[in-house]
Amino acid sequence: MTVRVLLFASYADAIGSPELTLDVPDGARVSDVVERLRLLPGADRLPPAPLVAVNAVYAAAGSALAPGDEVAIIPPVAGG
Amino acid sequence: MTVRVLLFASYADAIGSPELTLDVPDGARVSDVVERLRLLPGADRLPPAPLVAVNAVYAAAGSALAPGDEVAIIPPVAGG
Amino acid sequence: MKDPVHVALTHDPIHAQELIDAVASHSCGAISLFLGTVRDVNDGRAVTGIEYSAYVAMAEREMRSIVDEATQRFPGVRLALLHRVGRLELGEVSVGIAAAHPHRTPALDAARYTIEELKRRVPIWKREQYTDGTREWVDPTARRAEVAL
Amino acid sequence: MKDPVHVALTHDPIHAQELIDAVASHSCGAISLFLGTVRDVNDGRAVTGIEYSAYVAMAEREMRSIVDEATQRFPGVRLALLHRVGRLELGEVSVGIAAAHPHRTPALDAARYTIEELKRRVPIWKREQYTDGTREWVDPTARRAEVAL
Repeated sequence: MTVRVLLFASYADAIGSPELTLDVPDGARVSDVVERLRLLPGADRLPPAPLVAVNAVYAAAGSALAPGDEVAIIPPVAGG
Repeated sequence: MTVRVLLFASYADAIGSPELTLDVPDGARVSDVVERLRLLPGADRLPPAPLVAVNAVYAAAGSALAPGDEVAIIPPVAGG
Repeated sequence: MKDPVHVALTHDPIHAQELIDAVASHSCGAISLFLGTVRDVNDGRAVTGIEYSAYVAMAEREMRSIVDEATQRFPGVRLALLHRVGRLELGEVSVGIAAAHPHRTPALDAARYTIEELKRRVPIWKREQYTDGTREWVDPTARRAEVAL
Repeated sequence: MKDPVHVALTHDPIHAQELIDAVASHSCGAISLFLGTVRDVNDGRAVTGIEYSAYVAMAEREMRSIVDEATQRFPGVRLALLHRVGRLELGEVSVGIAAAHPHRTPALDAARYTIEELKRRVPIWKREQYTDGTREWVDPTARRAEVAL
């Protein structure tokens, strides 16, 4: 199945893109997407356990994904 | 000696005047002025121990007064 | 910030932006503003307006003391404090406090400190006017006693 | 108060009076306003401006959640929350919160709750620009770790 990955701020700079489409096995979890991202150049600048949101809601590493999900890797927030 | 007494809000309404001049013995204290006020018509509406300020500073009942002092009887404050 | 202008009693309407401009600074990342306004109901009675009066010299003196104390408690804070006197209609601002600080917590704490101390000790009084035409001086101590029953 | 208008990210300048007007009501006797502004120094470095970006859909969703939570915690509170995105100059308002309530304590508490939660979880990021021409994404967690050493 295909998921859409969003990257922001320092993470987008590290990976070199704000958005990717990834093919992952059916039944893949959030942690599987993060591990796939680690194979990309620049991904060494991601922390060991980045915050993740699925479809705009914070999600645990073990959350199961569905086709077409929007998986956002969330750098430390700095609003205000 | 003479002191100037200021009355505000409900106390001014009770006594019927915002300002009085009182003759008190030399060495009089705040409590002496309050006792003198109690002789006035309407003074039954003053509480047993009203707050008092002397020359615009809160003062204890035992504070000594000097000629010309401004003695203000302060109703419960309600600013804001 | 010119102190005599920004700690004062005033007969004129209080404007939020003027308070903010009085304390804003490029060195400050946070501004906390508090406004007290005339409410349409108090203690269950329908209010049409409030008349504020003060022991002017002492009120301004206490207001300056409070601002000085807040500045000591929250070093680096920039404060403005205005209180209205005279007749106010529903919704009008009776008191305005602005506190600016490099960081948010002291800005928030300083604004809160200032309104709490003002209510505790600044010699200002208010007479509420009610829809039935009567008016009464507000005594917060009497009200607290009733609530305690 | 029209909710979609008053909980939002915006590219436009944030005006204090608009936030106040959005929450003011004759039933409310207290308004607490919080403004975050661009500061000229951060972590000892001279800042010339900040560029804010956000995961827009999620940020607005979290902002609405925070306002809903605050409304539950402080029943009767009326809240407005705006956060700016894009390039901001020194002194400009990055975030504005207004909380109105019949009484002052819930108004003050609700404004504080909202800014604390916003800083904790709303996906907004800022890149500071420094006088030496460099720019850097701000990582509050890294900074906190350094402070803890």
